[in-house]
Amino acid sequence: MTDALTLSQVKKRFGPAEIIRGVDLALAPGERHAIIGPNGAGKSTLFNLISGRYPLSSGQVQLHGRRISGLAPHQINRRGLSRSFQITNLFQRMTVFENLRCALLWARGYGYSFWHLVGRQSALNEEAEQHLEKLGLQKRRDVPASLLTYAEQRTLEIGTTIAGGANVILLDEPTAGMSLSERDHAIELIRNVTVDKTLLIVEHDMGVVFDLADRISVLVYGQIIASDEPDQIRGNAEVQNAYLGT
Amino acid sequence: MSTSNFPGGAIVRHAAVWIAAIVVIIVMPYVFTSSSSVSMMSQMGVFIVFALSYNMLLGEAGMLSFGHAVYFGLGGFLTLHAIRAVNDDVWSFPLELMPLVGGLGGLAFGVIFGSVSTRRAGVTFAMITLGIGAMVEASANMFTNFFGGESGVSGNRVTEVTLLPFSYGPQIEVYYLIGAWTIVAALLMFLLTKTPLGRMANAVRDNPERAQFVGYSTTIARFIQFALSGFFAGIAGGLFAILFEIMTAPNVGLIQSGAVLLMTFIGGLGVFFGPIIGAVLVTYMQIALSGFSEGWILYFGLLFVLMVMYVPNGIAGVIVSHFAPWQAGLAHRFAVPYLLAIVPALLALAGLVTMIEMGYHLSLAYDPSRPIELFGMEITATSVAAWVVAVALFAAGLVALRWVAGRIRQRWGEVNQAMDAQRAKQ
Amino acid sequence: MIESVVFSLLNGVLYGMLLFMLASGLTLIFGMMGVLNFAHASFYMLGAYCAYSISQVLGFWGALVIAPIIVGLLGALIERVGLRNVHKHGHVAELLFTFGLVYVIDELVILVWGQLPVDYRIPEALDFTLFSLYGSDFPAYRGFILFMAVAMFVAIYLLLVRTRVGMIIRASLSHPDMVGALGHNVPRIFTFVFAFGTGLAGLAGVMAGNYFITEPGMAFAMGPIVFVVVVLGGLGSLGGALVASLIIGLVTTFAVGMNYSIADMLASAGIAFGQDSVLGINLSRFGPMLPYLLMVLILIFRPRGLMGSRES
Amino acid sequence: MSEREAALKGAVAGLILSSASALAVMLPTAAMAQEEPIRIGYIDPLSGPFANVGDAGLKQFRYLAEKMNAEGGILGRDIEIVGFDNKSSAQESLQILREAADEGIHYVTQGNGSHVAGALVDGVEKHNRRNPDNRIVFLNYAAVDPTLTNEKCSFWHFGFDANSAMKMKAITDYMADQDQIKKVFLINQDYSHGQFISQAGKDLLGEKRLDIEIVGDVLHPVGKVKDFSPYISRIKASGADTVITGNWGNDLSLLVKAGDQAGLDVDWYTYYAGGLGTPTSLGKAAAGKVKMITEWQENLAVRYEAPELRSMLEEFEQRYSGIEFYYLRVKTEMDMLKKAMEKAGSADPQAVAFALEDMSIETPFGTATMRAADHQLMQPLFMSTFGEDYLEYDSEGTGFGWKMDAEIPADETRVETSCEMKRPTRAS
Repeated sequence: MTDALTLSQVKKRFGPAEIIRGVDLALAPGERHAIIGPNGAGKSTLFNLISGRYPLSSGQVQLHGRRISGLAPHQINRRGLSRSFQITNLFQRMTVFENLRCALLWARGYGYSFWHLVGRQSALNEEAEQHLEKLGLQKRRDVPASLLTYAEQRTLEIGTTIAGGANVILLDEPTAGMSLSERDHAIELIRNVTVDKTLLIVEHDMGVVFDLADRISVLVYGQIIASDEPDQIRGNAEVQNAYLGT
Repeated sequence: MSTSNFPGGAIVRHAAVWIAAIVVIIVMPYVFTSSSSVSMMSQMGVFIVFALSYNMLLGEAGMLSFGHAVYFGLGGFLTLHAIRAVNDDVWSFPLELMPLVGGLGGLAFGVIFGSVSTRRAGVTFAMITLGIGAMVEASANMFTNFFGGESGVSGNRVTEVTLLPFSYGPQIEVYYLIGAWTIVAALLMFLLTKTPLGRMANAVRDNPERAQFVGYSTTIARFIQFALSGFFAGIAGGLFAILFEIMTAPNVGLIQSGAVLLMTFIGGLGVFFGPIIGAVLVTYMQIALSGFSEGWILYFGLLFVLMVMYVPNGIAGVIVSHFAPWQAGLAHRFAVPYLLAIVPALLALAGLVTMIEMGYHLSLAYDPSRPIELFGMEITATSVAAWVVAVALFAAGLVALRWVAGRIRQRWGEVNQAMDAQRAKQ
Repeated sequence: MIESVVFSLLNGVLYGMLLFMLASGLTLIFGMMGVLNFAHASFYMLGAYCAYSISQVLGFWGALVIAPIIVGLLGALIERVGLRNVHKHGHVAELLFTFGLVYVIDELVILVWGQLPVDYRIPEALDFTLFSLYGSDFPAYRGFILFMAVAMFVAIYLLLVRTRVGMIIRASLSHPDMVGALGHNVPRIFTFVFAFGTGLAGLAGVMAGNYFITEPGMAFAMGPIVFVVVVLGGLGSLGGALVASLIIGLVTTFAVGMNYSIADMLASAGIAFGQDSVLGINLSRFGPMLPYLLMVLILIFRPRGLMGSRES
Repeated sequence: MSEREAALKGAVAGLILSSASALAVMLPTAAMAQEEPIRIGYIDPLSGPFANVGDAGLKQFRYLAEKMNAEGGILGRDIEIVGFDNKSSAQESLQILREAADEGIHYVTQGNGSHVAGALVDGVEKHNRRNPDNRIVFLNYAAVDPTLTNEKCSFWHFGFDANSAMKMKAITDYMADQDQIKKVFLINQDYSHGQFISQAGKDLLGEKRLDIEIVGDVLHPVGKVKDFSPYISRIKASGADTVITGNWGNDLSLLVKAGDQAGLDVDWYTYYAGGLGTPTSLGKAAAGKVKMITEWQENLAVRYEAPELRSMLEEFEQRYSGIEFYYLRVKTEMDMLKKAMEKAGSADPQAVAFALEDMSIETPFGTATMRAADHQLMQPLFMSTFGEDYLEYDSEGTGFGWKMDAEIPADETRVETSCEMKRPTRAS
């Protein structure tokens, strides 16, 4: 069985500085994989490389065995990879419902149609309602995204990321800045919506990481120094040294 | 499931608005009967379509264009050439559908120029449209067969090939033709905002990056929106050509492009009826104000600058911001402060207008010492006293206005709190 | 042939340097504030008119010093009262603000100075022939314009490289976010830069107003072309503005001298074709289109301009 | 919250707006006279880049109307000049035409821009056809495109300035007598006016003086050239001793100034060097070198001893410092209109239009006749030179003025017309 997501010798330079220095990574289908590492290790950059936001300097990224590096973000998305952002990234002036519906449009084959009225597409609207329910945002259905609370915005961010039905999901610090109860709620949500999907998550909160992840990779100065199951990582001396301990 | 999800109510409400619009269009010539007002209202119709098409770019998709008149003007030229061809018996096509020629022309040029310009966004896009606009304007002097040189292309709209038994010679018949097209075009553009493309245009405006990560190419979404906008601009141009029976090079030029930007912005971006208000108001001002005052461009510029500073959402934005208090039953609480504001606003305005009018009178007038008639009074621009009074009026008005503005701000705060409290109760 | 080339070269460089005087202020303002100042040419016009009025009292040299300062102060005022308020609504709103400003300034100039050209003259001291070449005279005032433009470039360059303010501005050109983070008063720097930029435009007006004609249409005639220069050179790049100014100056000057059409060239190559079509149009008539064509092409293929460091 | 704050400000500004539009309606409107005056709509740019020219014309019309009213008006009625700002746009002018018709204005006059004049001729034709009970006569005081009295000629249009073809005929006639002219360069604006002069100049010179060599013929974009020195280099390289140009406004001033600065020694034959503001911006650069062909310049009043004109122009200039009495033809237009109305016994547009045909009027410089065939006024033209050596009146306070070189009698300006005039059936 091919891996869901494969990174081979991925490198990224910004001018003279090499931020990602040859990352290899493979995610099996259905795997929940977390990337941890100190600030400035290049975690977000790695996400941006995978999702096509930045071009690679060298190396290759494959999705289900097919090369996606070099494609534009929307092309990568259409192949079944979706991502969230560290800084909330929604359609601010649209309502919650519309954010979700927009996330569904391409996946449901509407393309750039200017002959369908979205209000009349009952299957589409129902699906958006279902997502709304799944996220627990029914009460906030018609509120513009910009007026949501922070936690609600983060929830919606996760919602729009998975709504299109991508089977490889990248979440960039989904629980950052949340209170404890909000965080538990978010973990539960992530667990629910990523059933049968491959998940790659960047997270600072070790609780979240060890709670969610099947496997963990540690990224330090643009290189993965360890990649293993949570328990093994916890005991890895090199990791302790580079990251947890000191 | 909340009620607004049920489309029936919304459709009924919308239909009522559209029917009302149709009634207004039908009735207006019976209210304003002179041929110049009919002509002015016809122009308003043309510019409503044009401004709405511009709003498709700036309002809906966040694309600031300084060259939208290219599609308007080229559409108009093509329409006029088509009308001439019918008059020369080279072609046969009913006059009623002639704006389609302009529309398809606008679409074609929208596809051509859009394919290069929409690859960029933001200020770069704006500069490309400026460049294309300037280029097309400059080329009007070269391709005189098409643009007719500086005297332009003229034609006779009475072609004898029509669907309905009208000649379209009389102004009023053209008015109703334009009215019908305005309704159709406006309705289509309204529906367009409800389509996947329309939604994604908004998405690309709000957050181009996110739009990419839900599977959409921002370039293609912008491009299609741009081309369709060119189509409607072309229709407006076609109507313009039928109305005036003459097209000249400035119709594709930067000044015309600037005018549509002003209209759309003053009316209000992003609210569907905003550009309609803007087109009506600006057309009226352009025609009427220039008859009242030599300084109409200055009033116009000041209005625009003040709007950018204080009312960036345009007139429609102001109206929309009162919807929520209205629905909450709190709108009446603004009555007193708003009424209070009128007095100082009028004072300041009177002072300003007096100063500007006296200034123009001094610098341009036929006889500067002769008094000017203003607000039913005779004012002598050469007298110091008049200037002192004007400046005092203006200053006093401003000071009072600041004070009232504080009151209004305070009242908004109270109303917002009351609305939050209502919401919390639900 | 050689003499016409030499003269075209001289004239092109001169026109280019005049453009640069205008463009430098615009590109500085953009680089620092991200504002494309549509009204830049209007400040240029204000400079010319102020210089005219001042020169009535203090003569040309007084005007040369005072007029740019007045224009700069006016720029500072407009930045403080208007632009700063608009800033929070984003760059498009700022662009629109300056767009509206064009109408206001242009009309105010008419209000104050009237609609006729004013008699703003070249100073007596510079009204002589500098040298003659192939029988054509080269007026001293042109030499003075060239000198001032070069001096201005050097002065701005030194200001940016040698002074503390300049360092901050330069830092802002490349890393706008950092400067605020380092604790500098960004609004005040904005005001200063806007005043400085508009003051430069005013200086260009002082220099060009008497060389050309000081009349209410001079801003509208100059506005779009300055934009072309700045975009072509790369927004925010001073060196780029210099190169682009010279290119535009030379291109427009040389295009004028082209008395052939493409069809003529084909004909001289033995191909008789297209005399009546587009190809038969004299190349010099394409002159006014060329700058815009250049701009559109550069924006499509190299959107950061010739020497710009970042895309707008 | 900033958004709400914006809304507040919005509310305030909205109020200003609404009151602004309310006030706009209350701004001054023309007071109604007890006796219905004869109104003439003046359609020219009163705002924008050409406002100065439009404004000067309006002042002159108003001044002359005032004079006429002081002497009893026409048929006992006052003349009122109603200014309309067409912003140099053909479309605006057509909109104004409708407004004028609504207000019961049956006479319009315009001059700036042949493209506007063309649109107005077309518009008046259509209007009069579609509204036979509300007709309009178009009195053109300055647009000189020959097509207006040839291919496009209309019964409702009357041209009071000698058209471009007539002026070129006069110029070349004069040049033919100047033996020192050997090499001529033509430089013109790249639009129909300039193109016409370039063509007509070459044709007519070729007919009249075979020995004159046309050493250059250049068209440049209108209003776009800031620096004319490249063109000057070309003129210089061609060895020309004479330049013909139909340029106006800045295109003329900049051209001549650039020539002066480069030490170019040629005679300039122009149409519009006397135009508003041009003498000011030309100044010394033009002295002794620039000639123009016109129906009028102020020193003619001295030369032909016309005290009435002298007192008129002096009074006018005293009132408006900065502008001059630029158009004698405006006076001719008003005088002829008066005469035609008195002849017709009414202000009915059609009757007046018929009365104007073949009408003659005496001016201090000779007879002016409105040719019936094409509605083109035939009047004497004058060649004048700008310089320190003028008779009495300098131009725009520059210290330089116009001196007459030659008179071209009305008969010699005659050019055949291709006009096929369609006249309405005359009501008996």
